[in-house]
Amino acid sequence: MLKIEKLSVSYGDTQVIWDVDIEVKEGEVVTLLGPNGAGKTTLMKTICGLVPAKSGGITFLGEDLLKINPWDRPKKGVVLIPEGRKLFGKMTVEENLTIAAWKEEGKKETLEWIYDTLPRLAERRKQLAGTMSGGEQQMCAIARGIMAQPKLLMLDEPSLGLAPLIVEQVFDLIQKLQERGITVFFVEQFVEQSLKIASRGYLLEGGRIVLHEDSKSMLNNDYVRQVYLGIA
Amino acid sequence: MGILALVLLVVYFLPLTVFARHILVLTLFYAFMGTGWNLMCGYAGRLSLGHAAFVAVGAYTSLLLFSHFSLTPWIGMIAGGLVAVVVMMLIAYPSFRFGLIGPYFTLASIAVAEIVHYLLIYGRDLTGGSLGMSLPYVKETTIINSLINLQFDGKEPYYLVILGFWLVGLLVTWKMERTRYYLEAIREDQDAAAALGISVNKNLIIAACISAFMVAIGGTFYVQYFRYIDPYSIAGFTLSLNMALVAVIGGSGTLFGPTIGAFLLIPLTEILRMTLGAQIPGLHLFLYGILLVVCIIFLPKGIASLPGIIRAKKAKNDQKPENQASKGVL
Amino acid sequence: MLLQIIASGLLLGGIYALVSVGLNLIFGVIKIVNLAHGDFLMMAMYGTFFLYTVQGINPYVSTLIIFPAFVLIGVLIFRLIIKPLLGKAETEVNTIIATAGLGFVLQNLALMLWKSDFRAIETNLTGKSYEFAGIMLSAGRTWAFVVCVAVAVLLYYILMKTKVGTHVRAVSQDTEAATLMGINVNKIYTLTFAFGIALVGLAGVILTPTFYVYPTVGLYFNTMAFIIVVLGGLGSFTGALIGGLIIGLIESFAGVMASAELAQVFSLLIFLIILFVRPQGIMGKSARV
Amino acid sequence: MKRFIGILMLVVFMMVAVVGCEKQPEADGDKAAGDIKIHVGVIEPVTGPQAPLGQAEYDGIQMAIEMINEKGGVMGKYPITFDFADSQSDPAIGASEAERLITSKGVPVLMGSYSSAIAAAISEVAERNKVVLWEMSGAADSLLLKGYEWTFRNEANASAWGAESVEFIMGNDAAIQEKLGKSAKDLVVAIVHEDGPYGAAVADGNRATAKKYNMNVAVDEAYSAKSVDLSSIILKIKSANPDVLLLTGYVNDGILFNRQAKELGLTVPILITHSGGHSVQAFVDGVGKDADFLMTVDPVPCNPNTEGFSAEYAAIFEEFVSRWTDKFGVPPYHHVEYRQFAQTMLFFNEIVPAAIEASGEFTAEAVAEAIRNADIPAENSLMGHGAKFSTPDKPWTDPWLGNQHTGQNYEARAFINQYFDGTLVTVWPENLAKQEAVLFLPAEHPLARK
Amino acid sequence: MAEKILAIENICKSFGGLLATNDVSFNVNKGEILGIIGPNGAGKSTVFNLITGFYPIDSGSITYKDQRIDGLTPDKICHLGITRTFQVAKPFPGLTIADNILVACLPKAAKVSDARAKVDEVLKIVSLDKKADVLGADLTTLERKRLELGKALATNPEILLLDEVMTGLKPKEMDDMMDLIRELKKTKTIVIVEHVMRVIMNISDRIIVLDHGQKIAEGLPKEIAENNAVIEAYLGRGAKKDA
Repeated sequence: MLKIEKLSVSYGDTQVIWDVDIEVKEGEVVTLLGPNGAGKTTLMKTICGLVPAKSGGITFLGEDLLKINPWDRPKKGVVLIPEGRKLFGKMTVEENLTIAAWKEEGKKETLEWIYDTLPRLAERRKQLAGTMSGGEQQMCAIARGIMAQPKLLMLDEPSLGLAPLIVEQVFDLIQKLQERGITVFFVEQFVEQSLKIASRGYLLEGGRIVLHEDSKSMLNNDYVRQVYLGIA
Repeated sequence: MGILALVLLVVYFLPLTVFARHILVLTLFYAFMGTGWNLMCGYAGRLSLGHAAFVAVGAYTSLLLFSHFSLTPWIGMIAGGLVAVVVMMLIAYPSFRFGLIGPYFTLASIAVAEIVHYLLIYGRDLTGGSLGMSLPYVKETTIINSLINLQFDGKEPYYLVILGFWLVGLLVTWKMERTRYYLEAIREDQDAAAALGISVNKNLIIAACISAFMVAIGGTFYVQYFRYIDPYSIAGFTLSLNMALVAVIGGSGTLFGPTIGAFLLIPLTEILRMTLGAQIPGLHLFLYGILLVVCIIFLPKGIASLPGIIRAKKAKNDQKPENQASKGVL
Repeated sequence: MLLQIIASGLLLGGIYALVSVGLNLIFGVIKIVNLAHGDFLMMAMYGTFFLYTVQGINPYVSTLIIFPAFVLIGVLIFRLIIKPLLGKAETEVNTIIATAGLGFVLQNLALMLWKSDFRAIETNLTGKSYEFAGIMLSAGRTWAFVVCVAVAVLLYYILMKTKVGTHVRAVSQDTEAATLMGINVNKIYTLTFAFGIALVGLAGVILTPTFYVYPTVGLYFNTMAFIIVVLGGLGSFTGALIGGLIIGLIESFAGVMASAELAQVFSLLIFLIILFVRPQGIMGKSARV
Repeated sequence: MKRFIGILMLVVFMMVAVVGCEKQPEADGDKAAGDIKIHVGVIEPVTGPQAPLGQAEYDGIQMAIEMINEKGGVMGKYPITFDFADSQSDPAIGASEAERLITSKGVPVLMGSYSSAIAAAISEVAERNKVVLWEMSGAADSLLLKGYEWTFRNEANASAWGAESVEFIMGNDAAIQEKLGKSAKDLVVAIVHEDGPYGAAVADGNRATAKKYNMNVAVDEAYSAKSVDLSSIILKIKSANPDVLLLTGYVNDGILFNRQAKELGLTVPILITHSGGHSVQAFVDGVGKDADFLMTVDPVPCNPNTEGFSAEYAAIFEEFVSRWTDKFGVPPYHHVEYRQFAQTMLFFNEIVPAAIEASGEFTAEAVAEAIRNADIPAENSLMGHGAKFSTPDKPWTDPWLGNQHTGQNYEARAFINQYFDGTLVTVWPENLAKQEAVLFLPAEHPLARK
Repeated sequence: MAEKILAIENICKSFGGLLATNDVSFNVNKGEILGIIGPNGAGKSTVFNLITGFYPIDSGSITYKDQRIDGLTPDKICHLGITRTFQVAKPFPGLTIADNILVACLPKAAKVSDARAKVDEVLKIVSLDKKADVLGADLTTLERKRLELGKALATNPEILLLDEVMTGLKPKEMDDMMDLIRELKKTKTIVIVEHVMRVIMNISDRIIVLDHGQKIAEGLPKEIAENNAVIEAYLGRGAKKDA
């Protein structure tokens, strides 16, 4: 579904992504792991067009994504829920949700599904998004992404800054997405939990993919265990 | 800087027409004013479009002192500078205290200049209102008296005076190396600067006050040179804008940026007006406007950034076999 | 007398508000200071003037021509001048300088095209007024006031209730998130700028019957428009309206009670005080930029 | 850094090359009579806020020079050439341009310069360079109170205009008694003026003269001509309910005042405006029929009875009117263009010939001397008054403010013109009057008191 | 008992209705490395902001060497000898790396030339010497972290408050960094907020655990690792923080 080949990205003269190859197949949940500063967010942004690629290619369903305007990519089915949520704080929850719904078809049904799944949001539909708690905001941000009816939903650190209970809810929600037929590609800090819901994982370090295995082997990988799980 | 001063001294001895000298004086005047403006607005990034307020305060103070008490402008300009500093404190302190930045600061500065402008008109008993004031013309026989009164018959002495001011202005800016670094840091990230032990408000206020002091001294020079001031020309938006223009077009936040800007823009405006002003009214300003827009679009960091751009281009070109000439750009 | 002062102040405020609505939109969404604002006003006034004197088109009707024309001009200016400057460290300063340059261009273009003469038109509203319980309401200004309120209401509706409006608000809050939601930020910017310019055009049209036009007439509205925008709060149209009315009242009262010369000093001082204590403006919700 | 300095040096030399190459002006030395070259500098604001009237002034000057040159030039044999400079409505630029005209074009005479502020700046330059400034429109008194030797003004100073209007009212005591039932000196007067140098000076004349007659000045207010709203001032006038409104402003505020006064229902029996704003074509265009019956005090009789001029000047006047009408489509019965034309004519037809006859050359000194010695009868000036100039040795003390003026034509006076059917006609004084003044605004005027 | 250099007593801070720091007290002893841990949003960075004067405290007191420093501005606190780094690195984007460091050296240098002389040394410590002429804006996140540390070191503080300096480092780099911090410990007191458990457990002399703005535990690393409250609140959620 999403195929990244030999992708390199730089900021100014500084290259941050080096020849990255990633593939996400339809219906999969894939996680991208790596320390801060490894280039995970940059990679996500490049897929969405917020950061231009230097070389290499990104295809989505056979289409060259790099040739599509950033703002048209959601319409192709590629949606990113950015790090730090980036809700429109001065708009109501419902406005935040509907703004992403570029397609009339299925809009109502999706909204209903969201309100069913996340009753908190239904309660707060008229509240300004900026006044909600962090967890509610994150839910709203994910819901906003869902409203775009994506084929591939990407999440950049959805659990960042959330209370543990909420983090679990977030992971629950991600699993529900899979049930809805949405392919998920996400960046996380919680390695163990992430690998539990993902089928495969990529490990990005210093802008390069250093490891790519299915979740189980990754969880058992010595290097991962030592560095990221703190298990010596 | 030494070479530069030397060149300009040599220019002094060239057989120039009076008008060419006049343009040189104006150019140096704006180079000086731009340098003063640059300290606060370039280095510290607080864009003021109301600096004319301080020019006016300086000019009127020294002129009033001279015409009422025959106080030499040399002392008058210090007095004017101090009054300007007081006015600046009135606006700068609350601005920095309340963290006014970006367009808000710019708008506040415009408002201050407008207030000064209106008050100068309103206080017509003291300031002559919108008619302005003339410098009492003292015909002097000795050089010493001319110097004391800062009034000369030819352009040459003014040229030397403003050359001196400009050099001092540059020197002050140059000597304030530490403060300059602080200001740049504050411009780039106020919190990070504070965390490193840089007092944000103190440095901003120092910069603002020196900036106001410098342009106020420029105001005194303006009085002595034009011998006439009125609120429209000395507290008006045009003067404020011109100070900003020379600095920004030249490269704000750099030592020589305002000077470069002044040396490009001032002769250009004069030449445009001289050649086109009498032909089709408005054409010269029309072209000037277009030039500003084009300049900003293609050189957003000012002319001072040109060497860097050329170097970067050259570095890229050097990798390729053909080597482009970079001299044609200016 | 007191009521008359209030009425005059409010009508003046209406004009100020009308002139500043377009600026508010541009300043609020794109966050640039358009120093050529008043000059666009001037261009629109010239347009109205010539449509009236040459083609005999009633100024209020010429809105139908000026408004779309200014949308086009806005698009053009945005593409040519504003867009290349956006998204850089120097954007703020450079847009100010560039629009100042644009101001020179427009003023002197008008001068070259139409000479420097004062031009004013007389319509059936010029110099007329409606009397209401002994209070005289200037006809032209009353209509300007009505238009201003209508524009504010309409804009509020567009921004709050329509899809485009929501997109505009989204872009004004977070351009990156807006892009991720499939909003073409560039398009919204172009639209906002064009619409903002067109609103200035509208203000020019409405002002022409009660005013006069010459190449630098816009200068006098510029500062006032900025004051009102900041006073009312960025992106808040009710704020712009209220800001305009407040300034109108201040000037009206200061003019009668103190001196007409000091009226502007008063409004400038109020502006500074508001800027210091409540930078988000009277109605604005966002804090400092 | 070195590169910067290099660039800077390059720019400096580029500039020097462009500007410095201009030739130094040739000194106008002693020359044979045939070699006399009459070359002057003209400074007017043709861009910026003052451009509207500045351009009209420039047109008036050009037409006078054109007419003289068609007849072979000054004295029929010395054609006039001039260099024009745009002051951009900015005194500092005016001064800068004056400097350029003097030093690089070598002009011994400057003419202009529209506003009093610009005139003040230019007069400084003229004084320093010992060049004549023939000031034709900067009317503020203060311009000539500094004891300058080289600035001359032929027309009446602004306070004289203000004095004239009050004197005119006093002279109509009988009519006022009849209509308002009180004597002229008991009238309630409102003085309203723009706060620029010219407005303030006119108001000084109004005030001083009204004080002289012990009139009741109920309103004395200044406003900025830039103002976009005059309602507060109109409300102030309205509540004072004056018998006479003495108004001084520019065009834009003049139009605005008229419109807002109508809207706010201001009425006043006698309305006298002081030129600047009200005596220009743009004002008539702006207010249309409302201009009718407005009286304006001008330094020239705008549309006089030509019997007051000598035959030669009557003919020049007729030619001017027809030429102007042909060229611009409207007659030049407004003070701006007429004033410039008349004074340019006076300068080249009376002053310059006298200078050439006396000294055989066209130099600043010769011209200044000719001006100081001038005694031109009223009939030889289209200004409607004669010309004798005060000097630093013999200053003229004006009778209403008591200031000492140097370089002022103390024969000068102001005139009252009145609009009839959209055209200004001279109504005062009697020898130049074409029509009788209508003192009270007639009922059909929107501002008339019913 | 070691000499107490910084005493935080009962500090509270709320934003709007949210209590970010609730009655937190702890001491910092001279020459130690004090680790502060806690889940995201526990108030760790807020504590740093309060100590360094970026936010005024609502109540309580902060005492540094017998001097009350609450209420002082950040720059004054820095001058007294307490320097912090920011969790989200704050380089001066328009300045080169060398100038970034220079700016940091300046406030405590007598002459600009002194500060300049110190730049290279600091650059080497944080291994940015090859990037001296690069603009702050053009750094990768990792380099920004290093620059952040470099700037803090340049102010030559007595107490160094490090906010997640390890994040983004590879194991080898982490070891280097730990060595560096241990080296620094010889002359400075260090308070470190960190996510990487391996690091914090290894390096800290003492550890404080914050949760929801409250201090829930304090003790030696070993004690913390065994503390039930901590395990429940922080470690015991099945997943440990990666970095």
